[in-house]
Amino acid sequence: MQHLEYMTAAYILIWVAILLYFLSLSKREKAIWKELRELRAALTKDNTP
Amino acid sequence: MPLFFIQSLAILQKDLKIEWRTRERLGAMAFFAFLVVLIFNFAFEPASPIVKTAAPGIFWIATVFAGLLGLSRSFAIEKQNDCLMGLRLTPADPGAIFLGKMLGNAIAMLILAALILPVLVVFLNVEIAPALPRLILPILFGTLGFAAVGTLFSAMSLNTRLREALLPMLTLPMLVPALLAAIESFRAVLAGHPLSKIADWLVLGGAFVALFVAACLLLFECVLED
Amino acid sequence: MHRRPYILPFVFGMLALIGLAIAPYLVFVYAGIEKEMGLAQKIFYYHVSSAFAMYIGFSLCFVFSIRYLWKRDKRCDLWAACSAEVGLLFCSLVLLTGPIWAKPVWGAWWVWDAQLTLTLVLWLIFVAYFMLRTHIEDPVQNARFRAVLGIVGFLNVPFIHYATKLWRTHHPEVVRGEEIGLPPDMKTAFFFCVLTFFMLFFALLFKRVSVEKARDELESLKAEMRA
Amino acid sequence: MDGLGLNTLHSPLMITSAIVIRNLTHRFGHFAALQDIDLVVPKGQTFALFGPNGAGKTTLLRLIAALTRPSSGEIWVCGDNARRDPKMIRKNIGFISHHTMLYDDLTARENLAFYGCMYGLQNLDARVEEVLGAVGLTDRQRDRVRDFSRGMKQRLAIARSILHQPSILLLDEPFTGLDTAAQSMLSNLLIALKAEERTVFLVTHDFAKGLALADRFGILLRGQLIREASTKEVDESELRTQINSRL
Repeated sequence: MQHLEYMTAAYILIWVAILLYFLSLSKREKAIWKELRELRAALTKDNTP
Repeated sequence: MPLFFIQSLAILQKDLKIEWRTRERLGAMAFFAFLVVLIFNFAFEPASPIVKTAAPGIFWIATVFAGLLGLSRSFAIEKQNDCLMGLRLTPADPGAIFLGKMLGNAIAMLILAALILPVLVVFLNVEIAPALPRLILPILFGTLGFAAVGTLFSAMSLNTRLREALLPMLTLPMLVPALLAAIESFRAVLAGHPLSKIADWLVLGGAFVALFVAACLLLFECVLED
Repeated sequence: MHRRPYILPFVFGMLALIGLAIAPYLVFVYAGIEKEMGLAQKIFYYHVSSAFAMYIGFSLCFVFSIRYLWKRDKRCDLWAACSAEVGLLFCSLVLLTGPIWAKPVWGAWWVWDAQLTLTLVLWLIFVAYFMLRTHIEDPVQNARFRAVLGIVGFLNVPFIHYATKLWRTHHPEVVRGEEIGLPPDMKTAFFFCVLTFFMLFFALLFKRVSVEKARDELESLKAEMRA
Repeated sequence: MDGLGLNTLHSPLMITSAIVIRNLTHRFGHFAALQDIDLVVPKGQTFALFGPNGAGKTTLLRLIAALTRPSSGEIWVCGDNARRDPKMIRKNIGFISHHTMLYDDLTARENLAFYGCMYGLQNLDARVEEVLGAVGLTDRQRDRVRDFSRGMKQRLAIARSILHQPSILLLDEPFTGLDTAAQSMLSNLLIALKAEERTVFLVTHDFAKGLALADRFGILLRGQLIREASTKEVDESELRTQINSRL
């Protein structure tokens, strides 16, 4: 099994990088949606009374 | 002559006139280039053969970095008193403005190159005289390519924060093909090869100039508008 | 609310997940081990697939940039920036896996072969693209300048490619020609990986776009509240 | 839209109007600098636009000069659409702002000759001579602009703006920073332009000057045109109270 360490390193690197990117996107999206919901709620509260 | 060229020539003439009267840009550029060559000398052992093989690289590094210094000044003239707005208020084609500015920068670079060559001869002990006629084309393509890319990006970085830092960051990666062509053909010519030997590089350099001038003529409108 | 953007990322995401689940089997088990390079050769499947994804990203950026300058539609700019970002991710992966492949095969971490040099220059150009994004305040000017950079940068690709190739001919070229004559088992694995990365690219792109759209909506809502 | 006949170049509105603005909105990102502006300035009239700082006056002026593309809505200047024929509009427009737009290291004459060339003027020398005479700089024409006083620079800037005989003159706060000689010169110029049936669009916060010179006026507040009327209908103090009450 020649060069096993190089192969493992490369594959782990790729998977981790893509996973991290995806997770950071999800995190950002969640934060934005949360803020959007709060803002909308605040807006409707202002308008109703 | 079509109005387009009359207008670019008017801009070129104006830039040269201002440069001649103030002499601030070219002076700073030449001094900076001289310093670069000097510092490179200290980086190598005195009289080592490495210096000779590195000469083309040193020449272009000095030209390009001094050129970047001059480029940021090129549109600074237009920024004073908001002259750029005055230019944009005229019906002149943005491409004509680009061409005039680019030619002005190219001429400044050519003068700079002409000043660096003797410095190279004296400090690096490189024999340039016999290769001089064959050097014209590589230097011309290199400076024109640089001027085209540099003029585009110096107009862009005009309104940005970090102006001085952004200009090289935008320009240098874009310049890679032109610089490779310029350095490699310079090296081959110094080594005594005829122009036919470096035809590939010359074609590349020429095509690069053609592409960027054409692209900038079309795109400069988007850079100027606000 | 648009429905489509929420279905597309899901579909592509699922396809990418399925692909990513099957690909390791094809790469590690099904495809044989190359005699000279050993297991290091297996890096090639994902390395080259990443390169393909990178090119898709940068060409999409090119197309959307042209369309933006043509139509001045803010959405085109959004798509251009997002494709550039995902393209840059895959570009970084190519640059990271390149040395890991080069070290065991050629004995040096970095080889100045044409393809890798081109990728490095492209990486620099698109990093500058994002520098520009953060350093111009006027959003319309920002979009215009980035579009110009996206177009010019992409047009430059053939020149960089040709230049780096010419430059390398001075030295014995490190050919990757072996890739062309792949045995059938490796070919199957390779094409499957390319397809998977294609799906992965679009899944990430759609996700990225939906984030950006939500952010845009948030900004306009905030601006509305301020007014 | 069709009812107004805006789609045909030869409609009466287009022929008699210097500037037509319809449903104009301009945004910077998410911030609306101008909102739903509708405005018609007839040919030969002087129009004064008042408003506090940051109301969008300069933005409107830049949009009329086709320097900026509107986010939505349309602008026609002398029948040319700002989106489609910005070049045609630029030929018809002179612009004076508080920046002189002059090159300090060129002489007065060189500055004008350069701009004349950019406008593609015929008989350039004669025209430059004429304009220099009009602003009283003939004997200083070979001196560099750098050595000029502020007032002389402004006079040269005025010369630059009327060099190509524009049918519309746009002025952005023209009276600020002018010495009295240049101020009266500018006022005389505006009156002379009116006699020549040229249109003047004036942005200023100087109510007295604006009302004295203009036929009609508008008030721009937070990107909206809140009033547009003839100058005969108002006096200065009324305008002042109206703006202050809305702020």
